[in-house]
Amino acid sequence: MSATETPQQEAEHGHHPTARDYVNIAVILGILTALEVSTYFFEFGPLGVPMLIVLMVIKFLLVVGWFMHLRFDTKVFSRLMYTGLAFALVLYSITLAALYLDNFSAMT
Amino acid sequence: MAAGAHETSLGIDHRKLGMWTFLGSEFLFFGAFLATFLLYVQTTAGGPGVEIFDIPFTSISSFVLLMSSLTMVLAHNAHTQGDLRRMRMWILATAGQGAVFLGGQVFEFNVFVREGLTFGTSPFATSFYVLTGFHGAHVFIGILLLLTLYTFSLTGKVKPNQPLKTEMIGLYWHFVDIVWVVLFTVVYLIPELTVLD
Amino acid sequence: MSSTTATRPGRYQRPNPREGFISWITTTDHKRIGLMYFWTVLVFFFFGGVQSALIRTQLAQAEQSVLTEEIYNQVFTMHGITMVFLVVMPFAAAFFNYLIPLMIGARDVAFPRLNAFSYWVFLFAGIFLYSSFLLGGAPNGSWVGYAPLSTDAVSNMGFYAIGINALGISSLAASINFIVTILNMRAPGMTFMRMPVFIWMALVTSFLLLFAVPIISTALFMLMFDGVYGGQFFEPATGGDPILYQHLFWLFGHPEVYIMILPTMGIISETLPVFSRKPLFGYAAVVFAGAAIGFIGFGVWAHHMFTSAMGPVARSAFALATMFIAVPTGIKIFNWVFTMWGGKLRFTTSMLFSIGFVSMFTIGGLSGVTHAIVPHNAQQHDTYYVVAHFHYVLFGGALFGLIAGVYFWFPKVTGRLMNETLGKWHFWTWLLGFNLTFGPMHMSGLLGQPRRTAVLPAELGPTVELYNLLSGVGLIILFGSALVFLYNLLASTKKGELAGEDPWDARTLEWLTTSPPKAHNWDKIPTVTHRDEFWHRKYAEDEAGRPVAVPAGAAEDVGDPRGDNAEALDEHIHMPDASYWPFVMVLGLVPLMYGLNFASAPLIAIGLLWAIIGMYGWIIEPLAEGDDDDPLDAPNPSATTGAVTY
Amino acid sequence: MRDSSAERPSPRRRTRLVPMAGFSLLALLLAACGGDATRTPQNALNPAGRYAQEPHDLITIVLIIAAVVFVLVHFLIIYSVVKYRQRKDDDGSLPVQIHGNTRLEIFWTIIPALILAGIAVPTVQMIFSQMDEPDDAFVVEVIGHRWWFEYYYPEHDIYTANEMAIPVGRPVRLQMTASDPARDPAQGVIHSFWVPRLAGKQDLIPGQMTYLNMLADEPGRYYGQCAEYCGLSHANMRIRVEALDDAAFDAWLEAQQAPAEVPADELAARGRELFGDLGERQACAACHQVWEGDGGRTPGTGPDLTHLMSREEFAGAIHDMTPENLREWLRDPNSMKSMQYEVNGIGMPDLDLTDEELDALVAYLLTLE
Repeated sequence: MSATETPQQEAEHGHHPTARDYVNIAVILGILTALEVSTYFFEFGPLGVPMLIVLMVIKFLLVVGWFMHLRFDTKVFSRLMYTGLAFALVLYSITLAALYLDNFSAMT
Repeated sequence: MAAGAHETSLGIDHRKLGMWTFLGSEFLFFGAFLATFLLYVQTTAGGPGVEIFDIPFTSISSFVLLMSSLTMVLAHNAHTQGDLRRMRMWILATAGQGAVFLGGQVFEFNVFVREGLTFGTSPFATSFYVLTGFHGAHVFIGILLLLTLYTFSLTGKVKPNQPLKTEMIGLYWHFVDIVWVVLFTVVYLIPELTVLD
Repeated sequence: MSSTTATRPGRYQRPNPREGFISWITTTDHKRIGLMYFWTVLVFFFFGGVQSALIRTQLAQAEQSVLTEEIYNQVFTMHGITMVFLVVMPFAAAFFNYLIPLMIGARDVAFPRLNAFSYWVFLFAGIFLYSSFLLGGAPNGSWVGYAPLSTDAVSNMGFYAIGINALGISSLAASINFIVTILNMRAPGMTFMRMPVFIWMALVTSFLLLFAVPIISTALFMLMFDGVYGGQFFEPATGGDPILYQHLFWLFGHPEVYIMILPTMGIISETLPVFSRKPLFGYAAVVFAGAAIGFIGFGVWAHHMFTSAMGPVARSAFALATMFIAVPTGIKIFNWVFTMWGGKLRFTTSMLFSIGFVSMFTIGGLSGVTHAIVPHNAQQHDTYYVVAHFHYVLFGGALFGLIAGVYFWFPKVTGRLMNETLGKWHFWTWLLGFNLTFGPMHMSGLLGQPRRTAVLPAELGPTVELYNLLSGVGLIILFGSALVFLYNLLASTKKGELAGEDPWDARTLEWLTTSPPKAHNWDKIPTVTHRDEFWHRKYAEDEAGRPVAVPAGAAEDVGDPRGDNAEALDEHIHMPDASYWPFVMVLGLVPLMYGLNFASAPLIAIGLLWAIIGMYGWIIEPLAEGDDDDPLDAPNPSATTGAVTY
Repeated sequence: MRDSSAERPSPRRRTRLVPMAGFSLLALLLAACGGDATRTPQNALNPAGRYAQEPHDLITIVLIIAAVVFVLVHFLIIYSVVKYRQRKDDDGSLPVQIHGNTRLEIFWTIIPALILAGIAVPTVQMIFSQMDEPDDAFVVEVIGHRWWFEYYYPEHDIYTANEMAIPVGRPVRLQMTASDPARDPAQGVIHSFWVPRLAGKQDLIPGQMTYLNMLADEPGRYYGQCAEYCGLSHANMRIRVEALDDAAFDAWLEAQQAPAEVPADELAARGRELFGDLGERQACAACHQVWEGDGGRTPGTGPDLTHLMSREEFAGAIHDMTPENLREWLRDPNSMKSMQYEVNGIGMPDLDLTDEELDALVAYLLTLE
């Protein structure tokens, strides 16, 4: 608990990316998007879905980490965001699992 | 909170902490609609299903929205350097790209409705429109915020030494963007691969 | 005091009235907002009580129909909605508002105008819900609003979907506000493990709201889209799954149970130590148990759906999770009991209600465990046994504790004590009436009486009539008891015995300032060096743990907020100004809500436009202490000493 | 953290007293409510077959444990209140400030967890055993309508309403779903089938199938009602289950399978005519089936009336099957039961029948034995 009691220093004055960094990230994002869209045009077989999910996660982390400064900001923000994200993932996964796999219709 | 920020218990500005708290809860909001969409992705009641999606078209508007995050962060970068002129330019670019995305969505909805996918056609249709519609509403609010920021930076309500205001709106904008990163993959691309085969 | 409007030039002046009607409309003072919550809750509590009286009258005899089915269904639906969303939740919000800043040594909450906004949304959403009685009938789909019944137009559940969603906005705004306040505005030295348990529980409750409200919001949106706009979310004809609604509702609904009970657990954890004259037994355990309850509380929702279309695997998994949430609850109960153990108990009314809470809540908790016995849950579910259970938790639990809090903090708020004789009458009649009303329901439920039925069938009559009669008698006693309480409140406010600043020999920070507190709470923000800071300023412990009084004045150096230079300090404290805008903005919500309910585009447009204009007014209006990011603009830089500046 | 163990009362002193108190309290409670089956036909505490008996046995154990915990906690509360009250001659000094005790915390974390784990094992076993499909089950389909239950016997092609006959001693497997007058799942809402003495309740979901096992050990009549709030007349949606021994059950099946006879009596014949044709007004036959042997039985939107007089109650099993009641029901159905025909198309419409028509229709209905 007391670990969240971060004093001010870390919060504002970490390493700050430059405009050039941002452009680089955007270029990577563009390439990843192109890769994603390519699944529509080319056949990737069973690799398609895992690849899309990995690409999505990477894009997510890039935007969150760099554009939203989560990499450089206080950990409190990361905790808030990832708590919400984790809650959403876990709760809705269980809900979908219960609806898909373990209701009466699924049993018959 | 320039003076105040350093006196808060966590050393963080209230508003930024509040914004992140809010964004944390937004995951639960979009998550529920997304889960609903996943549940109903094949429940088309005889109406159109995912084959109706125009992937190349949506890819372009998705790309535009993604790039608006770049201009947004550049606007913030300019504001931190006190350069309001460049900040305004990037803000307008961001709002413009948001508007392009939104226009694309309106166009897409119109096409779908003409092809027989109305709001009440099927659970698939309703969940699709509500999920992407709520995202569109978030984009719309984002554009309003950006234009407000633009105007206030002209009138002097937003000053060169207040980059936090741009940063806050940026956080919201990027959040809307990452939601679309997820939606684009889960709503459009993955069903296109799995459901259609 | 609040502050220097006159000295600042600007196009917009913020209002700054200190008394009269306008001062309440425009207030951003957390204490005034807390009081407004409190009195509004009493009004809604009265409505909810009248509804319960109607229900009891109807069921007093078998095959009786004082009310038609139509009216009865509206009445029990509104009773549930009222008690959950318009009484227990905002009752807790009243305490949060009034006490959080005082207990953590802050001058206000982090976002005072947002705080006012929360209250006004709550008020207008409540009025919106009740206006349904005049506009074609109140919602009659029960408070859980299961689809597809609730998507039927005759169920009037549009009011429910939209009204509760608005209340959700209020709760979400409040929860963000309180989270930021607690995380960010604690007095110097108040580390997490020095926070009062009440603050801890407020924090956990706020996080529960933060993550649960968006879920119910989606469920209610879906209900609204299906019911008013032809959506197909829960429409079986096109393949929609009604069970989805139940999942989403209870994903919120179960955390909601803890949202209602945790604030009370916090209150009890403050009152029991004070009146036992001992610190809380196992502070860390109570705090962690509270957090664990909040966390596990998210994982047990489907135990409300054991008779729904769930298979055996899901039933088993949720049964296990449900059982184990009893463990942290048990930890709390034992810690409260052992707080009294070895103390010197003073049986003030507040203490009586606190002990009553522990006792009644234990019953509710134990009957809760029996719900997890899934095979038998199929017998109990939707019977009066369940009604008995959750009234023991929410009435015997939450309300007992909240009333304990009223008696405890009344002198803080008014500077006067509540009448103890009347208080004891109140307690004993309340306890008797409560048990007489809800105790027999355990039996009538096990004997087979379902809830939400407008008629007590003849086949069931002879079996359960006696229990229903007892419940009716109990309710009459409760009504009398509530009158005693109301009279005591009103009379004591006017001419109660003067309390002084520390009538209970209390432990926490809020008693360090004047009663009632000044608008800015503290002349000088206290520095915290201990858990139970105030107590430690009065006493020290010797090596055996025996307390020794600290000589008067010895603690002054820690920073006494009641210093003689208060007048001088006053000038430099800048409190947030009052503002019309939260109220104005919420007025826009009214056409919006009706517009959504009646699918009227013009009303929706007016509402949205109004709200947006309100928002701009909110943004543009000048801040009391200058612009936040701009120290140059602040009229007096030295003023920011520990002050709220937003 | 100071150890307060020195002041704790020895737990051994209580152990024998507490369960005894718990047992006697509970025995009293249960004895008071089991009771006379005829007086309490809808009583979950008086199970009449394994699907109600097993949960009842399990909950009895759990309630005893709960009673023990209740007594323990309240013993502690009352003991503290009495022993540690501030006395009149108090010297004003403060008690020793005890902050907690880690061993105690661990103790009251682990013990309840163990007890709960102990309860969890039989609970999970029983969840599965109660839901498993029995081998030689007799299948009945249940369809929940607003606001009555319809029963279909697939093996025998029998439709009936409100009253259900089952064989004694043989598990009954209910296949359940919900629908509404127009047989349109779009109009369906969730109901719940509950006959407490035979089994716990199970919801009926429109558009989905759910299952419930029931067993009656003894012949007799078992009552129940819809237990999931389903709108206006939810309270008037009752269930009667008639458990018949083999001979009686076979006779019942045979009688129900027979087609309705065309009445010879003149008045009743006139009633039969009206049943099929009311001119401008909606005919009874538009919603209700009286099967006279042509083709298969197809359900109408309302209850099947082929053997109406074999049932003792009608309208969701809330009214006795008397000529007077039937006549009143036909004359002004809403006065007998709240329905939503005008707004929602649910229930029985008011057909504006003349006295003469009423007489004829009632006479006809009385012939449907």
